[in-house]
Amino acid sequence: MDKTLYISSSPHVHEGGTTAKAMRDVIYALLPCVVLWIYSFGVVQPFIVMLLAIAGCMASEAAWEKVRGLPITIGDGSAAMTGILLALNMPPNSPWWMALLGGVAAIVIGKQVFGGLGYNPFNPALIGRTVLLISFPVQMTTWMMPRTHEITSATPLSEVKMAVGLTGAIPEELQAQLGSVLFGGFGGQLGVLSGFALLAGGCYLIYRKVITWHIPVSFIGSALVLSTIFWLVNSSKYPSPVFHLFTGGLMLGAFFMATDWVTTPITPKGMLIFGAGCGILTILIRLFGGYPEGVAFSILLMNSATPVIDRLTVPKKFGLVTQKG
Amino acid sequence: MELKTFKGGLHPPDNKAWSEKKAIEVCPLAEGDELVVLLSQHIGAPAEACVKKGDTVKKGQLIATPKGFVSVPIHAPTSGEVVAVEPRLGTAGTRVPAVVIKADGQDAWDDSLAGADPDTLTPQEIKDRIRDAGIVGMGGATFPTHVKLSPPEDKKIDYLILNGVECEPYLTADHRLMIEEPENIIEGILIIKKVLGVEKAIIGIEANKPDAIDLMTKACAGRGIEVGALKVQYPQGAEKQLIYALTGREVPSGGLPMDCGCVVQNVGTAAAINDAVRRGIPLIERIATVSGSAVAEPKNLRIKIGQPLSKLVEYCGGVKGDLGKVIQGGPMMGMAAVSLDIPATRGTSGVLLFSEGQVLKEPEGPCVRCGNCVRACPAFILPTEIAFRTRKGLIDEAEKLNAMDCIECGSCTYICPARIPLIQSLRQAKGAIIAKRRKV
Amino acid sequence: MKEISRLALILTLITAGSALLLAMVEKATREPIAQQRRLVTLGALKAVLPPANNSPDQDTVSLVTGKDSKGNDEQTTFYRGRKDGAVSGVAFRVVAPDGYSGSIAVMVGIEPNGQVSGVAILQHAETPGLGALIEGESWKNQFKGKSLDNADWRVKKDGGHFDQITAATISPRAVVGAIRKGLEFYKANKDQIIGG
Amino acid sequence: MNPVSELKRGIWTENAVLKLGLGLCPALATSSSVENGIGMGVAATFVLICSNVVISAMRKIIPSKVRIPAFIVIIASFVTVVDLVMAGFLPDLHKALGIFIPLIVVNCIILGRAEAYASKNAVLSSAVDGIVMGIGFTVALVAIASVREILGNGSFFGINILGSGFIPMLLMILPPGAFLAIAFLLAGMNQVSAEK
Repeated sequence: MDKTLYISSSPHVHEGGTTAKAMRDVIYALLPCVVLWIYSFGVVQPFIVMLLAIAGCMASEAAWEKVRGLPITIGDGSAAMTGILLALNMPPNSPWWMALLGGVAAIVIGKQVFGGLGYNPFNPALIGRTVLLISFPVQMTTWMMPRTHEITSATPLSEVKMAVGLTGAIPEELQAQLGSVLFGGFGGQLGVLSGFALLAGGCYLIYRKVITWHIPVSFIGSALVLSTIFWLVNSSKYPSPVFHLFTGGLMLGAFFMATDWVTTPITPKGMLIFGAGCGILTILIRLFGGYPEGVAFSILLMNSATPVIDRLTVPKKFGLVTQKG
Repeated sequence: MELKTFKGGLHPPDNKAWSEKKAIEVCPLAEGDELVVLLSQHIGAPAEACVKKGDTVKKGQLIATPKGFVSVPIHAPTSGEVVAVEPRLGTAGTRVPAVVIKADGQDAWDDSLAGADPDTLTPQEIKDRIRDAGIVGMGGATFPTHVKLSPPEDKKIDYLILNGVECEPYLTADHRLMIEEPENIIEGILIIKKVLGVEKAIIGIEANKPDAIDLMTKACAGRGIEVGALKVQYPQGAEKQLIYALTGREVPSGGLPMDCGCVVQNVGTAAAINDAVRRGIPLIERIATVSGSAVAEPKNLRIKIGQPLSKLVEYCGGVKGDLGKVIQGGPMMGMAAVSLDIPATRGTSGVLLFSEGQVLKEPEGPCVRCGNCVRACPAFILPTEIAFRTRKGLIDEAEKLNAMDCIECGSCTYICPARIPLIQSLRQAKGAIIAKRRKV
Repeated sequence: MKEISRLALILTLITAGSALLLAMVEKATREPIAQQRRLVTLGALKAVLPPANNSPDQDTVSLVTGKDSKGNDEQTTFYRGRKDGAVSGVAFRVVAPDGYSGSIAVMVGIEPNGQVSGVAILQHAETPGLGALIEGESWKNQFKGKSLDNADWRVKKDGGHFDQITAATISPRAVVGAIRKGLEFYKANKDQIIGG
Repeated sequence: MNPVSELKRGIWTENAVLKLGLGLCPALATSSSVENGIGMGVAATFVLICSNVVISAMRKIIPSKVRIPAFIVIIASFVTVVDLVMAGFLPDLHKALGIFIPLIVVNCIILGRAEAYASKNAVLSSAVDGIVMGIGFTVALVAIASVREILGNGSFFGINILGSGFIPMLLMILPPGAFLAIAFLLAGMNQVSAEK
């Protein structure tokens, strides 16, 4: 035989998936929400923010890898995905340079300093957001109303926090107004519409087997249960579970950020613990913490607990179950 | 009917349609063809040649004797002249001892072979016949069958499990055997039942072979053999997973099937046992599927042990297109062959010819901790964590993470989006752990 | 034994040498340090009090203004600024315990009629660039001329009269609250403070 | 002894903070502005030179069994001198550096040089070592502080250099910014050294 054959260890077939394909799926899943977000907040400015966040991520990843003499990996789409998630976590009316800087911070501080994709302990997009939030609190809390595009710093969560902090209860006019949150009647909020866009995206990812149901279900479920308990105890002080679910970044966090492969547990049981931790921390931070919104912090906190969770949830190996039959 | 299955695993496209409707054909042997019979075709000590160059042998004549308990004899697959007793190229690409026979075209049987009625034999006599016929596990693992049929006195065997799962993609040899020779299999099963003294026997067949399920169910009716339909899921045919699916029992970690009262035999092995006991025919032939995108006409063949793979392929119309890889066995667990010139062995359940385009060349990326391997692993271990530690040389930690429980099914590597050859690291870890245990 | 004595002796000598050096330096810096401390207080007093021609830090009265966590009395020193003998203003230190990161110490100057004459931030650990903006001149100046009667002592976000700082409402809220409490104490104890 | 190569040793090849990883605590804490950085650097340098000289001079007298307590006493004395002098004459800087002046006592650079160099070398070379190491420490502090002050406050040495339109990146003058600045300087320095 003249022909040289390939020799390799089994298996000789592959399911066909690649990391890049999965990243692309995540980006597709985010598209409905991205389009809705750009359209609702005035097209031009949010579009620029989105574009520059992505550009910041991709450019800094390429530049870092070039300097370090590593293979350039921006083709795998993970940097672009980080950029999109970062933009969705910023006010759509952010200044352009903030989007760019956030992208750089997300990739450099959140990912590359740890060794690049697969080695970062924290979700890069949330690191980018946190850097921006600490650095530019004024700009990061100046939101825009959907459709009317009126500039405000009042997100529904901060309104509630403020009112409860001052008077110990949610005033009635605010209580009534909170209903409109579902239709995007508040700063930075798209309400139910984006909730469904994210839900659809999340379902697509589960269908494509990019993510499993464990984290979203336990995240949303635990947030729902905990907020319902508080609401039943004192509905004048604690807002309703529906309000919690459709405000802030809960849906985005549950489907797209708490499900980040790299920074979350690998065992199904660990995923359930992770999601539940995120949900509980989110509600606790929202109700009792210093910040009005807790999704980002709860995910980052649970990210840091991931190695411990993984260690504690090593599955019971086959052959240890007591005999039956 | 609810299909039984195990936990974990995955479902690769089975690609069986290419050959599952093809009746078994005999791969012809012409005068002058050389058969290279390797002396190490089974797990355990290699056999020792008992013929020399220039000897004339008859079909079925003993040409190599076993060395030790876990070893089997080897027989001449046809009549002819021994032209060489020397190392020849084996599957792994290394030269291994072999007896080369030049066929005389007569295919004349050795006269001394004689069948017997199993009813008149004691279990020990049956076992001796099985060993003397050189029967090994026909699923591909080639473990000497008489060893498996000799559980220690204190192990009570409740179930005989027959493996007709054939969960490997492409392969249809067992499927065809079940359809074409159900009686041969069933009689073999009855013999094994007698040897082991068990009441219950179950044949496990995957649901993608409905014709085989139907046929076997009908044929087994009233003969003390059940047929269990199984969900199509890889690795359904792995011993431990098959036992779990059919009986709900788990083989204890580090133990053997007999530790939970089961013995597993391949359906092909059952047929071979029947041939050996009833007719005195040693293991010199087997059924193999020749398939894959780079073969002209996929077929199921009855081949002689020692025929070069090239002959098999030639009979199937030769290579089609751009050949990239040759696999002996299935695509999930089979071995890549260095060339088509190597001989078929007792473990050759299939010969798969992959085109250049089917060869996996995607470079390895960093682990992104997606957890796919964890969910796919039927042994419930953490492949990526073990592989990571093995690569860092942390063998003790790999051992603590149950690396030894890996059954090397390849599911983790099949599903890994980062294309990390996890199973190689797992094999490395197992090797290192065994070496370490020996040292202690 | 001999070895230990030797070690002890040498260490003693080194320590004695150090003590001597420190004694000398302490003597030399005692006066400048006291001077500096006084200057700090004086500077703050000067910034918050209406024009005065006495030395306010010499003209003080101490009153019990509350209890600390152990139940002991807490004393506050009131500095009186005089213009030609008459009290032109009183300054004292108020502490806002509810700053964003720890307590904020504020020097408040009050004219006899209860109007604020000036505010100085003595000590704080607020976030630089955010809460720390309470040190800004324009922010501090908004209190001038305000009294309990002519202003609602809350930040605007809470419905009052005073500017908060965007994204850092906590620090201004704390300072405004502390000044209000100071004003209330002054109002209640005005006679003692000015007269005593 | 070549002064240029000695200087290079202190600033680059054996830079206490960025190469040896010593004195990280003060480097993180007092580098929020260039002014503070220089103040800390100079204070530490002064202590370093004095303690190096004294320890070197007494190296034959101090028994090795009690050398650490002896070194600490000597270092602590000089730190107290710096503390008092600064309180008396540079009150603003003293206030800004706060607790970190007394903490110079446990700055590993100083004890490290006493142990590794001054106790084994002559007075003159110990003095030079103190000078170059102190300069290296100061340079490192200024480098870290420059990054932090420019990005975090838009100013350099207290002078606004980036214009009023610049929105400072608060993170950089907060503690995490110190870690980031020091980490990237350290990494950059290693990268440059590795390329050479």
